[in-house]
Amino acid sequence: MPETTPWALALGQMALLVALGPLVTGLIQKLKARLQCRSGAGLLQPYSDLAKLFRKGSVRADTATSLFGAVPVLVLAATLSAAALVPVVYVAPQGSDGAVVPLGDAILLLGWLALGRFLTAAGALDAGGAFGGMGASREMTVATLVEPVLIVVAFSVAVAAGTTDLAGIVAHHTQGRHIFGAPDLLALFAMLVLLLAETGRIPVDNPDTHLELTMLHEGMLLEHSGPGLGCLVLAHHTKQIVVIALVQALFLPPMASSLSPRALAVAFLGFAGLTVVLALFLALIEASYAKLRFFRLPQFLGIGFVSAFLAAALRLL
Amino acid sequence: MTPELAARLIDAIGAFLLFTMIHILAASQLYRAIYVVAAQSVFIALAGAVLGAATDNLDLWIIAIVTLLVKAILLPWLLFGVVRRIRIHREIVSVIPITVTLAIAGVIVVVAFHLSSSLGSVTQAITGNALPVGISLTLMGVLVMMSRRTALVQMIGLFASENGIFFTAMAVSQGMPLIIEIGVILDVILGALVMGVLVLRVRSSIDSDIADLDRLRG
Amino acid sequence: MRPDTGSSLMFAAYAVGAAAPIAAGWSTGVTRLLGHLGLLTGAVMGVWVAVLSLTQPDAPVVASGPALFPFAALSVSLDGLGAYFLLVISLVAVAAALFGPAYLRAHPTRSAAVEVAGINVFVASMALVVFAHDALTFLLAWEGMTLASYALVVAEGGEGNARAGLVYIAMAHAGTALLMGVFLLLVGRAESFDFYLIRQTAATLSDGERTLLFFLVLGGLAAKAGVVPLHVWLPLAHPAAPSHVSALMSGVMLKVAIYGVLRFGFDLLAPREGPLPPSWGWTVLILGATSSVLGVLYALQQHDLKRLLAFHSVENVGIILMGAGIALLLCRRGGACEVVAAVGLAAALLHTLNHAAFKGLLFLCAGSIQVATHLLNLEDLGGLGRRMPWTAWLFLLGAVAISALPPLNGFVSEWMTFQALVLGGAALKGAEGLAAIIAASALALTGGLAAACFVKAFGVTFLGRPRSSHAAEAVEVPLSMRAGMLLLAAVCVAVGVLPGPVLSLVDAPVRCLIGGPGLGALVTVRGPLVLSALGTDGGVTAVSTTAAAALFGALAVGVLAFVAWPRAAGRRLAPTWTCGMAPDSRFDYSATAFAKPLRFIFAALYQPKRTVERDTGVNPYVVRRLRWEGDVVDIAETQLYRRLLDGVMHVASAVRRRSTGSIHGYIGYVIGTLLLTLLAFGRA
Amino acid sequence: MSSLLWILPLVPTSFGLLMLGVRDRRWLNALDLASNALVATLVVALAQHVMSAGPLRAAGVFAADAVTILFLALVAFLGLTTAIYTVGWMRHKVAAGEIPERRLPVYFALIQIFIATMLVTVVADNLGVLWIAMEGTTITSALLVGFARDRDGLEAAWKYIIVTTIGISFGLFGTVLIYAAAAHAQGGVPEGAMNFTTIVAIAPTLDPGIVRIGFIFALIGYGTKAGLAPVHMWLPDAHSQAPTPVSALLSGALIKCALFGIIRFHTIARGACGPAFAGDLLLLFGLVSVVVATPFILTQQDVKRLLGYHSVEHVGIVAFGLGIGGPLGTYAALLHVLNHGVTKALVFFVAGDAIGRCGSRDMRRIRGLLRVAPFAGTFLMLGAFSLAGTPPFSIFISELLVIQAGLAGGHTLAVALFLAMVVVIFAGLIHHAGKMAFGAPEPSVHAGEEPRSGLLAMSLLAAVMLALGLTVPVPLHDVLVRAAEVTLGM
Repeated sequence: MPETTPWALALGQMALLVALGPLVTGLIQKLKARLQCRSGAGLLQPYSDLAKLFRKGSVRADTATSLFGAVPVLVLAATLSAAALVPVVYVAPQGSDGAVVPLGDAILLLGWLALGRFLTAAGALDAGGAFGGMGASREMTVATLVEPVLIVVAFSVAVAAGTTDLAGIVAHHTQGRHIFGAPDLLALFAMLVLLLAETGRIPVDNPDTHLELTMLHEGMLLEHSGPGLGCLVLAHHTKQIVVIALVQALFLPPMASSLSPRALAVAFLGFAGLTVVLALFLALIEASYAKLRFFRLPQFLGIGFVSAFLAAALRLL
Repeated sequence: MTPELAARLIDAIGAFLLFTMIHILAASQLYRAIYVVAAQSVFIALAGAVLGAATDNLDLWIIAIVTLLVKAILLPWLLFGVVRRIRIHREIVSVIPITVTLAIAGVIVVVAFHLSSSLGSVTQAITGNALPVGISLTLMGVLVMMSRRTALVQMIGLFASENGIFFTAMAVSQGMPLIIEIGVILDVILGALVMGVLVLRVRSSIDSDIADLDRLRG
Repeated sequence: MRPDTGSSLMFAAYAVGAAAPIAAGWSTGVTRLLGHLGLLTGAVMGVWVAVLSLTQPDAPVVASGPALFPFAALSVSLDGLGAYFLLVISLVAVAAALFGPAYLRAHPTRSAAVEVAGINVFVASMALVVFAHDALTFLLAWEGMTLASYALVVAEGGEGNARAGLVYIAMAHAGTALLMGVFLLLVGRAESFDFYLIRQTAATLSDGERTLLFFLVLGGLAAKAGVVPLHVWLPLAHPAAPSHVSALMSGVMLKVAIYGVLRFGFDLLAPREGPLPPSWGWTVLILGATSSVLGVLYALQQHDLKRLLAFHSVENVGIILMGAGIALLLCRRGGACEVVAAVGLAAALLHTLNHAAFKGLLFLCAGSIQVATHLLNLEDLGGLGRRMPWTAWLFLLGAVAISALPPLNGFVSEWMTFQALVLGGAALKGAEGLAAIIAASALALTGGLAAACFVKAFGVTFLGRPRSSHAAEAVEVPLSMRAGMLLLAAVCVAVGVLPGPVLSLVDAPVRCLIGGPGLGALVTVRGPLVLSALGTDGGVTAVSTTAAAALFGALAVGVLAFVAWPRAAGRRLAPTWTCGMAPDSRFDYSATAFAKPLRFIFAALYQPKRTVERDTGVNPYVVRRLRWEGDVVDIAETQLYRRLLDGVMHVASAVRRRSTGSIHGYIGYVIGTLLLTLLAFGRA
Repeated sequence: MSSLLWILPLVPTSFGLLMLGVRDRRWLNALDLASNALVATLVVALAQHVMSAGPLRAAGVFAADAVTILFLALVAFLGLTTAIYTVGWMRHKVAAGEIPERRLPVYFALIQIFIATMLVTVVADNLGVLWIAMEGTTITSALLVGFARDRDGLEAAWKYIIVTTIGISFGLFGTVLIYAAAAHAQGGVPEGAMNFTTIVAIAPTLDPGIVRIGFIFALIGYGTKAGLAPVHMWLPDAHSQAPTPVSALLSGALIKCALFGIIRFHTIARGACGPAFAGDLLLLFGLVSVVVATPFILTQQDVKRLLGYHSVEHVGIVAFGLGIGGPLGTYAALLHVLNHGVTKALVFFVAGDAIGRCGSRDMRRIRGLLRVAPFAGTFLMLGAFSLAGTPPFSIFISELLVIQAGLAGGHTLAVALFLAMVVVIFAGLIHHAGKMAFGAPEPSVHAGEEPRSGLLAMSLLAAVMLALGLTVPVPLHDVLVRAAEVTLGM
């Protein structure tokens, strides 16, 4: 395999993530069901849901503007662009000038996710109901508390690696110059707290419920239907696996050293294994905790901020 | 008339003027205050005459006579005219108690002498301690204006203060050039006339003393 | 065409515009047209001159004006920094000139003459400030700028505007007094008003003196830039002016103050060699961080669209100052710090241009809403998206840009500011590094809050059901107004997708201020595609916004094709489900409700007060009418200004009460003064 | 040419006496304009002569050097503009019955004599003549201040005449002391000892002790007349009760003549006791005036009293400039005399109009001037901004120079306090002016037409104000430089 252009690499890894997205959700639902001593839906249930949604017709609110139709498309596009940035299995070796198209910057990735969230919230307000407004308002509030923590975590790692480019960070890890010390542990802990918030899992938001007052992310999708809803759900799954991949990239990236199929397979297995571990973590939290009251969230996310702050402090002092 | 004799005479007149000024400060009757001012003017005319004799230059004699005519006779006549026309009661009401006024007068004299003691070299040229006397006379005249309520007494205080300046001019530099001296006296008369007109106008329209009006403030 | 002939043409055009009312014989229509035509040509000339002198730095504009005053020759010159800010000023002025006539026809102020003359003089004096090469021109232009904008703020008459105008001009004048004091101290030393000589004498100042002067100047400039403790006038003055003037004031006038900070910080007061005193960088950084966070927090709770945008100007000025602060901190320290300083300064300059573009765009949108509905309170608007599609999409574009979301220009400058803060933190190490990271988290918090605020502003205004009859009958604004908005929107997209060319423009001011290789060698701009900054120890931090945007576009088209493919089941329109009740505008989430969670979380800062009146009638459980009234307190205003004002007025009235009207008092003062002076000064 | 100095004061006096016989208002206005126009042409001729052929002396009584030219120009210009303004103003007052026809001749005569005495003050070389003329101004202006014959007018007139006469008598005492010092220095034969030019020539030989006390008396004396704090208290009363043209002349011209007296004694004191003594005193009084004026300006309700206190502040600025001294400081102070005179007259005219229109002096009831009288409103805002010292108006330039001189002279603390006070006063003034100009007028206020003559006077003043703000023309610059040299006794 000659020098593959970075575009192919990015798109390939994006396709991989999109494909695995719904599977991870199915896995988490299955694990949660097992923990609650029930059999739960099949692993592939999310795929069939998506297929059903993409076939169905759609109902649009009479007050909605043309934005309502555009939101699902833009949100999915944004999330897919974010997916293209995360190195999953292979990273082109650093410093090779050639036709390196630097795509994978952490801040850009967070930017795309923020754009997705912005447009979903705007779309929710478009339908003109109380639930969309409440969902949008609460989602943006949580986002406001999450973003600074994400930045501090990313930067505490970036300061060690000397660059915020994900490929650079991964190369820093794989070339062994990085010893997994205390700052990384604290940063990882903060990242796990953020993982719960970003993917809308139990302590922050309840993904399975349709009870208006408790749902954040779901509240925004209420008015969408048919292919539009399908796009948004797919975007949610992709975002979940993108954040999981980000966690791995920042702390213990299972990267392949060369493009040979064998190395790629080994890397993929590493990625799959870590993903299962994280899924188990999420399922455990979901099964054992109840949803926090909305105004208790600042304290919960405060824990994340303090540990991220300590990570940065240990790194620098 | 030898210069030393003239100097001693001027000092005596200065002391007398100080005495009359304190008398005005403590005066409680309006008529008596006017008589005292007239007396002051007479003494200043006398000082002029003495200086004229000592340096025998004609201007000083003319000034003495003009002062006598205007300040000793014309001004008191004008003041009496105003007093009769505006029927104010005779005795003088004071804004700040007389003891305080006298204390301030004392302070003024002390400051005047303290100041002129620093002049050292120049005092011999100026006859005796005419300068401190002049300063205290002027300031005490203004003190009269500050401490008495009725407008008329303020006019009296003003004339007393101007007497003090005239005395200083005489004592310090044998009087100012003639035209200036005449011009100053002319201005004093005009000032007195205008003040008189103002006092009469207020008395006729609002029937309260002009010096009591204090609505304009802040 | 050489830049100096261009610039004289520019000022001539503004003069023609300003003189329009006289020439047009007071007929409103002609005055407006001629005036705005003058403004337009002037602004276009300004852009041309700026680009020209930025791209060919070897043809600097140097001219000395007529010797108006025997003691000071007025001299003018345009270096890299000046040219860049001239570009920013002229760009927004072009948009304002396009937007102006139609807006004023629909929303007239009291006299057309004041509108036209005012805006021309305003833009001309701002341009003159960046041209000034001596203290007197700088001060004259600076105060002229304030006066012209005051005239425009109070042009619409009415009590509210007069008070806003007063607060604005009083604080602006206090700032100018500080500036004048420092300038004249330097002029006193240099015995000449010329910047060149001032630069020489400033170089010989001791560090303590230099820092004192810098803090005095910073105080004066911060008052004009709307930095937090001194920002009180900004939300009062900007909304009071006509919208296209607010765009100029918010987008551009604050930047002239930033120009002042850069000119003094890097150029006039800088020592001949060796690093700048660290206290400068830290103060500017901390001021920037607090301004950005507090600015956006207060913006969140505003429900008047223009006040909201005004508070956002405070936030964005804060972001610019953060970039400038890091640059001040690290410049002239050699090695890695040099790289980071260049990136930080470039970030500040780029954000100046970006903010001018998207803030101008948002204010123009607010202007068109004002024209269409004569309303600006978010609680009365709603559902304008269907009735004013152009304005809606343009406002959305502006909102995405201001929230620093890719692929637009806000993201590019915020990304560079993040780079500067992180790499600066890495280079500084220790507690200082940590402080830089904290500043970065403050920037992120600001970004998050800005996104929340603009979802609220956009959603409540344009989406859902109209909340008032005016909003229901709104009609799209004429094309000329939209042209102004489209121009600025185009700038936002262009800078967002193709930052290369603009960064080459930013290179001239960076090299003019920091010297050294400038931006070229550091930010490898390979054609329009790639934008990257060298990491501190070799790692390449690169992001290609162009590539990202291209990918995003391609994916969007793909997904659109997939979704829009005609399905068998087709599409249906139906009213929103509101649990069975007849849906009307009261169901929609109002702006106050949207901001409620954040008001709850940041209650310590807001100290919210609310009063609720329940009209229950007979049955206490059936609420017939509910009246809610809430208010958020701007701490800076209440604690700082209210107290200061009341103190001064209290002392003043105490002194005034003491003066008696009696003549005896007057005479007493005369004697007392005489005696005291004699005692004090009488003896040798 | 030296006879010109004699003719100059005689013209207005003779016109004044002539006016006593004239009954018709229009004729009186015509004579008033003619007299002032003549005085203006004479001043221009005198100026050309002095600038080309150096100072002019006439019979030991009068003399004209560069400083005189400056003040003459100001008095003549203000006299002319006031005459123009009086045409419209008097027509309005007579129509409204506030001034009976029969008292017009007295009014116009008094105005002419008032201007004559001011001209003599400025042209006087002999300090005695200076004093006599100054006393003359006090007497004539006292009658003018009390012209309205209402209770407040008379109270203001009484306070004015008493306090200023006390001040002037101290001035006389100072003159006497300096004359004595001069006489002794010349060995007892005082032939020209009263003349300023001779005294300045022999200044270094004078005994510093006497001159020091004499200067203090003269400074407090003429300072009371000029309105330096803390002896300024009569000024707001007198300027607020006087008829508008008289207020303009008082604030614009008379205060400046008193400052002229202070400048004369300042030059003598510099010669005799060195620059430090006189400079520090003036600096102190200047600063005190600015500081004392601030609270009164902030909490003022009466528009004319506000302008009165503002005059106190600006006199303080001139004294501050003189106190800083040096060529630049003196240049700035003299320029400020000109600038303030012009601007203050303009604002008084506008205030007069506003009071006439809104029927009350209280600023809370004067509102919506821009709507009721657009021209007057614009002039009010222009004047207010100019008074507050913003470019492109003239006062900004002179304040800038004062500050520059102050900082160059090392008085940084004094300048800092000065700047702070100027900014506070700026806010106060714009607040008052803004409230008057904007907002809705009271229902009773009618939007009557604005008298053309008033607008002509105001636009003349505004034009000069703006012109001096943008540039200092070369001829004026030469006069100022030479005047500064004369003041510094170089």
